[in-house]
Amino acid sequence: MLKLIINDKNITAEEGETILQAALKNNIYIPNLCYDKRLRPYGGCRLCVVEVEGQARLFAACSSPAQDGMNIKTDTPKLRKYRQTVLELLLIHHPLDCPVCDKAGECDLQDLAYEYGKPDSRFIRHRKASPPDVRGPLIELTANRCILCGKCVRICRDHQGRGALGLIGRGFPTVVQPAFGEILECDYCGQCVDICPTGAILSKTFKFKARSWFLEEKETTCPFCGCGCTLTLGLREGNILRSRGKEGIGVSDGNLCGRGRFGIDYINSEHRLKNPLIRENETFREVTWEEALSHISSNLKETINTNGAASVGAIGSQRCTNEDNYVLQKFMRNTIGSGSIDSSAALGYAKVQKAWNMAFGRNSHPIDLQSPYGKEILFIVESDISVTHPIFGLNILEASRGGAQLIVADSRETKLTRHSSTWLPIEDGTGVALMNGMMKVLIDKDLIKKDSAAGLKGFAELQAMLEEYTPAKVSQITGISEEDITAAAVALGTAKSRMIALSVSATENTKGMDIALAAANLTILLGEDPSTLQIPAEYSNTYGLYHSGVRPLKPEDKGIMEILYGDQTAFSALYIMGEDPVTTFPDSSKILKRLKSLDFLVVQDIFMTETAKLANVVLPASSWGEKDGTFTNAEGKVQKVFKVVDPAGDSKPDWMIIKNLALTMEKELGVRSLEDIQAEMKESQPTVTDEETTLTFNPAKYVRGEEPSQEFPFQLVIRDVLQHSGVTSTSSKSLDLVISEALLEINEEDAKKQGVKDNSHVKVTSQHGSIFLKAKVSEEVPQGTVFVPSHFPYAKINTLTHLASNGESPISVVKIEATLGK
Amino acid sequence: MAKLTIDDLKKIKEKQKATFTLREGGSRAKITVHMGTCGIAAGARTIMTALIDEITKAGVEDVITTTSGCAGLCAREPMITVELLNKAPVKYGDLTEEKIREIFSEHVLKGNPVEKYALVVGSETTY
Amino acid sequence: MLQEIDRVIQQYKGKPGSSIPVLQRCQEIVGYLPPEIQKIVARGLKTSAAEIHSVVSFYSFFTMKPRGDHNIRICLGTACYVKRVEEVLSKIKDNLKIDVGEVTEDKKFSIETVRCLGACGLAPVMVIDEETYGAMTPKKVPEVLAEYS
Amino acid sequence: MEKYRANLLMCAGTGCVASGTPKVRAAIEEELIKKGLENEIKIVLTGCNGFCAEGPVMLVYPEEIFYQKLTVAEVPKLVEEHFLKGRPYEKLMFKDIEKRHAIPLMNDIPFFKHQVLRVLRNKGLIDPDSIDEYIARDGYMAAAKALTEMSPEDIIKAIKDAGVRGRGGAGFPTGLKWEFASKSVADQKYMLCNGDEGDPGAFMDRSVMEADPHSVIEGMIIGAKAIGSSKGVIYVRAEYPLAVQRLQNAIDDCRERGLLGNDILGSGFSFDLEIYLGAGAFVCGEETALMRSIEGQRGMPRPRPPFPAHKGLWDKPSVLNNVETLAQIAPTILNGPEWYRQLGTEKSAGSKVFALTGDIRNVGLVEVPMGTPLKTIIYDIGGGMKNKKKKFKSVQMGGPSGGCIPEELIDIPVTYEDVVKTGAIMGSGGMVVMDEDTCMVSTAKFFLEFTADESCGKCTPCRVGTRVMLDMLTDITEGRGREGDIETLQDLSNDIIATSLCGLGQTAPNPILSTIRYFKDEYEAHIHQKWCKTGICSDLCSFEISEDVCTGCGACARACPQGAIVGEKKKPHSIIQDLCIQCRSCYDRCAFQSIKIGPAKEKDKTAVAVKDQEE
Repeated sequence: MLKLIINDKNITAEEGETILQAALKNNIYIPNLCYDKRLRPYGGCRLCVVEVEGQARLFAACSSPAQDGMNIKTDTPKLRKYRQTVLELLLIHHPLDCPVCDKAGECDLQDLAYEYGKPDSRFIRHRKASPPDVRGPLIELTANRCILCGKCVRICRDHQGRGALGLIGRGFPTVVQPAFGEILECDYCGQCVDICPTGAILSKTFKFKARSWFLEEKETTCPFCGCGCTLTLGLREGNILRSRGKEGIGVSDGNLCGRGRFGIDYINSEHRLKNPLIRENETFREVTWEEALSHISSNLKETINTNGAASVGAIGSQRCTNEDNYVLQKFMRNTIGSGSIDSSAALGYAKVQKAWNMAFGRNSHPIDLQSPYGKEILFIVESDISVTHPIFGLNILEASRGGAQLIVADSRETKLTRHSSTWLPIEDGTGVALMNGMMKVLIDKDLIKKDSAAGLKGFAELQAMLEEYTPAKVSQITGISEEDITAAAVALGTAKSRMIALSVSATENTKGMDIALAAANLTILLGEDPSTLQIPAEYSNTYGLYHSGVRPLKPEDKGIMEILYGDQTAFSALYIMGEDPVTTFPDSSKILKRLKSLDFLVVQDIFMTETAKLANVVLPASSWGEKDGTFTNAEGKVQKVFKVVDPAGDSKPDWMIIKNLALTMEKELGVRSLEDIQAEMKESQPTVTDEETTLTFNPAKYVRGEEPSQEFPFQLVIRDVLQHSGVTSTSSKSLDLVISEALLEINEEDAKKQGVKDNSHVKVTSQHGSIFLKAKVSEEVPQGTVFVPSHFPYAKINTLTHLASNGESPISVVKIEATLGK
Repeated sequence: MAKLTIDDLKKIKEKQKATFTLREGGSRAKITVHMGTCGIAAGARTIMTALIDEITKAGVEDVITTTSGCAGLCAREPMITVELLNKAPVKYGDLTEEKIREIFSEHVLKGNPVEKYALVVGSETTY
Repeated sequence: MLQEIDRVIQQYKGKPGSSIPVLQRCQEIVGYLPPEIQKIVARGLKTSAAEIHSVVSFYSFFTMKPRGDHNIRICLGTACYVKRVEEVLSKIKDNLKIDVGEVTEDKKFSIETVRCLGACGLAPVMVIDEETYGAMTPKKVPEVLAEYS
Repeated sequence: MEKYRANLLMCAGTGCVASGTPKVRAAIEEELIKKGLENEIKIVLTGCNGFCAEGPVMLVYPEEIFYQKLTVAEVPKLVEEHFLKGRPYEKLMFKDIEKRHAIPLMNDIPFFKHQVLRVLRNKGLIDPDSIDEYIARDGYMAAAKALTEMSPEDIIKAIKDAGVRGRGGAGFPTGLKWEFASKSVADQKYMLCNGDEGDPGAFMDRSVMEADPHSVIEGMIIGAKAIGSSKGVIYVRAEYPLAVQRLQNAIDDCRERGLLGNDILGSGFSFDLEIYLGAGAFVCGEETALMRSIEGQRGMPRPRPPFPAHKGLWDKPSVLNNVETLAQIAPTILNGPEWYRQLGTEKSAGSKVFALTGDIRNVGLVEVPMGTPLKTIIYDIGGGMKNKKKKFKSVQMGGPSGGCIPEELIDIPVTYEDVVKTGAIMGSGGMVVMDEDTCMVSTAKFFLEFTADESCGKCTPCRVGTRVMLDMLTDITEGRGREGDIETLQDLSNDIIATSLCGLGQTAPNPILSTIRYFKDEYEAHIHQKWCKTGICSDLCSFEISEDVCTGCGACARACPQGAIVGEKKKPHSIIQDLCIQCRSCYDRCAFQSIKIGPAKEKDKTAVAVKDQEE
């Protein structure tokens, strides 16, 4: 601990902290324009200069380390004069267009000019010749307002790992631009918008919407992925006008991805459901809530009477709040009397949960977003975490910049592979084989924690199973050389600390639970505890959904396999809340058939989804921003969401609809308010923090999915797209500007062979059906594999996929045909 | 090539000594061959060649050879002047290849002027 | 040409800090660094095009414009300045009817200015291709240029 | 080995090569063969001799005769006279202008006489491409000593005791720099050499790298041992192709001989180095910027701390030394600190190489003991003004970071301390001599043009400040100067110095401050009277012929491109002011100094336009 004096105030600082950091921590403001705690000190703006007693030269507070005994003055007449000069120089070419600049009112440059500036300048007419502004969707850069602090360039390159912007030129004529002044093509995370200290970089969606001083800011939790970032929403007259990150708040600590920053406008979509609808023949009729609920009530009652309560099933939602999900399952179990409730998590996260339970004997598995830090080695298996969990991805990148070795096994080039120390470009879906091979190497080289591992249940079986996973064989399966497999294993084995991470998506293509088991085996073999393995829950409330009881709990409860894919028509009625199985679940033709065969289908959602179109009754739910409640992020952290705007139309929070429905069905749930629900949930859910750990090895064999054949020569892999999360984001007008349709990514060589041109349409056919997509020729994807996202309802990607009887969704093989014309 | 040792460095330095005696000075003996038109006509070139040959053979490093114009005694060409350090220069005339080899071994190497061929002791500088 | 560039990239791939040598070699091969080449380099070195462009635009050695068959470099160092290299420069500009950084219409000549060439003893100095011309005067300009046409 | 009776050391430095060394060499070779002398006389190409303005130059051993301004045409005569007949050829010798006689011996030429050669010990004496010749001159003996007999502490102590200071500019004690890096603990450290000589008007580093590349490498090996580094980089300007070639050749030879690589000289110490080409950015002379450049980034400086000795190249402890500094290391190690201190002053020990350029007679490279009076360098070595009729006005030292030293301070001894007191800096040692025809405002503007252009753009004061000052100076030189400009310039200069990130910005205003300090009257004349008395600022002057001096020779009229000078033969001429474009041709041409420069005059500008149209 260092002791120093700033402005006659005694303060303490940590070793390694800069003067500026120490000052800010003690609420002493030192002017700065190029500092951001996420970035390496830059020392460019020179506003943070301070005087240190006994030193003739000035110290730049942002880059000078605090030293014991320093006596610092941050605001003396001399410093004021220097700052005045620096600002005078900056303002020579910064246009004084504050009246039409959205930044005004929260602009660092404006504030400093106000504080230090003099009304007149000694220098005249030395304005920079107007360089061209930067064009691109969502983000706009007005070059003349730029003061070249370089924050945007640095956050994009050094923090986001993207490098879409560069300082182009040298000296005074330098400008910030994408390469060659072309259209900005980037992650569209918008971090540059938040970090810009002037109005140079602005969000286009917010442009000319409101003066900052009229904005009311409210914090809430992001509705997209499992990171659970805190959004600071800017509101005016009941509308969300923007979303930004704020340093020091929430798990994201100021960081946001493009979804959280731009994607939340989906709640303003014109496709929002505003009134309850009842199907009449082929059309829907708008009805009152009373009519809708009594219609549902009588139909459900009739189904129960005719086919029994067990013939009613329900699907909950990873995007609805804990309260919504809790009430839904309570409604099913109490009011209907059926435990057959499940969710899409069954196809992903639930499998991880199960594997977790088998390997570690624990029921809950929170991750830690901070886990990459301080680790010597980070091993990522078949997971594009920067896309699925952007903020977790940022931490991985930052840890690797901090010296951690990053080994990424992935079939295609991703941001993580680009920043990795080792990229193992494996055949898609062979992660289990790779890890088995690595385990064999570890055992053979005696790099495992023998004393702890050998005594564990399943060790002998594991060892026996691994016999066949020689580097030679694994090399054949994965396409990675024996040396690389061995080297990766040895690196992992000899490291002092490690993190192994995968995303839930890795479990969705064939590997299912096995990849989680393999990763768990590897973890245990290395003598690590469960926290080494990080598999984050997918969506904003996947974790909470699982723990609020939306899954089969008793043996007689049916799960998603029976509800949607089962061959016997055991179900006559379904209640679907906030889910669109037709679009997002594999093998959509099967699902369509099932849903059409039902006697009664209720869909409660915020949009008229593909699934809702098949419903007998469609109920308009309030979106995430229109209701109070809680989400539980992947870390198991329960975070509040708030009603920040009025509900669309006559929509209501999901929990309230169900509560009302129970009321209509004359079987009250016993909860009248959110507080009631929360209190009850607290009581019913035991705290899971101090669970015992029981380690077990569960040998997981590599199972090949469908083999490409002459007829279907390509593997089809479903991947997430950075700008989207599930289907809700596809209703965001903003994100639509970046990516508005499902693109089939295909390798250059393959494209050439198939006669496919970039941006042309192709027909994709599997054994299950065919669809038309636009092709994107990419150098990032390997030969023999094509990639598609499942987010876009119109693309009907799941026409091509199927689900195996064990609940795994094997890799599909497809053929690609170029279509004539465009 | 093999890696050098410190001894090798010293050997290289020794080997190069002659060249640098030439460039840096520090010579013990200086032999001036008078190469005026007359000298050349009388065979000064042969003398020069023989001289260089002798120096090379003897492996001495502190003897330098230079030329000068006509010494004024054209009748006695070819002529040379031998100057040993701190000694008066000695001029030899009517030289032949045999004579120059003898002068080299006796005077230059051993320090005993060969009086039978000597013309003068003491002379003007080369320029 | 692209193969050659690819060879250069392969040679330096994975070696940290190789963007400048790679770009130097590419410029030798192509003569200048158009965006397409920079994009190839960026991909090859696992960095972004903006990063490569920002490096290219920082160093005066790199050029994104094609040069003439003969590139004239005028030294603007102090010694040359004191000896009025400006006059030589303006004479060359007049003669070729182009400005610094431009190429003559017949693509024969281009003019660049450079900071000190370190040949101050010969000031004012200019270099055409690899040939150095010292003690230049406006008068000598036409005859020197004539050597190249 | 073959024996030669004579060695011809021809300078193959950039300057002499440009002046024709290759052609002359070919001619001499041909001529020697013709005369049958090819086995007796050896031609050696050396690095820069230093006397660049007289090139191509050649030194003939053993007689030590210095020939200059060689031409192909003179070669047959030279060979015949000197090499065949032994009569040194006076026509090509250096002539003493005063006495009008030739000076045959190099060391009798004043330019060389006052010099002491330490850094330049091998200049013009060895073939830079021959490692054997370097070894013959005690080469690598210091490295041998350092690697086998000395501990890192011993080496550092020797360098500290000697008082070696960095010759790149600021004069930071080299031993101290090494000590810091030596004490840093890391798995890798870097020994770097700064060959990105950037100061316009300085070329000593180029010369050393060209003439004696091994001296730099040897210095780096010793430094590497001192700090515990196994990897080195020499960062050289791409504009120095010859230096790069010679260094590369030297490195290859060293590797082949085991002087670089593993287990050097059997000492167990390993070190290797590579050359990295700069890509043309002056700011890369700044150490943190240079390191960024090696990392493949824009060469933008980083704030210090952390200092490179702790976090330098690739965030590893690194030492960056300038070429000239490194070239002094070997003899200092070999001969000891006392030897080093024999020259120079207490605080500025040793010798320093200066590049003498500008309006001076003997342009070239000189090495003198520290503390030598400026006057000795300019007059005794430099031979005074090139144009004897012109008066000395000022000498610019330290390049764009330095300042102009006026005539009244010409007696100062050249040491770090004394130069700084004048407002200039030692810098890398460029000395640009300016005579009375130099406009000091324009000179300041020239340097600002340079720094504004070379500013990396990272920090505000340098990026915008240099531009603003340049604009102001441009205004002043073009007649738009305003009351208060001088004060604003001074004020702004001080703010920029105080707040800039790196040395470039912190020193960029020096040329302005020093010219204002010594030549304020010129600024005032420019601003208030719109008068540039040197006639350099063409908008701020007018030319007139003093009738009482003019002889009517007509030279000016012939020189005038505008035909603005009229007059009868043998009678005083006069200038038609409306036509005059202030090109200064008449002034330069007049042998009688009859042209006077006065303040700008109001004139009918259409006259010139009309005239232009007529043509």
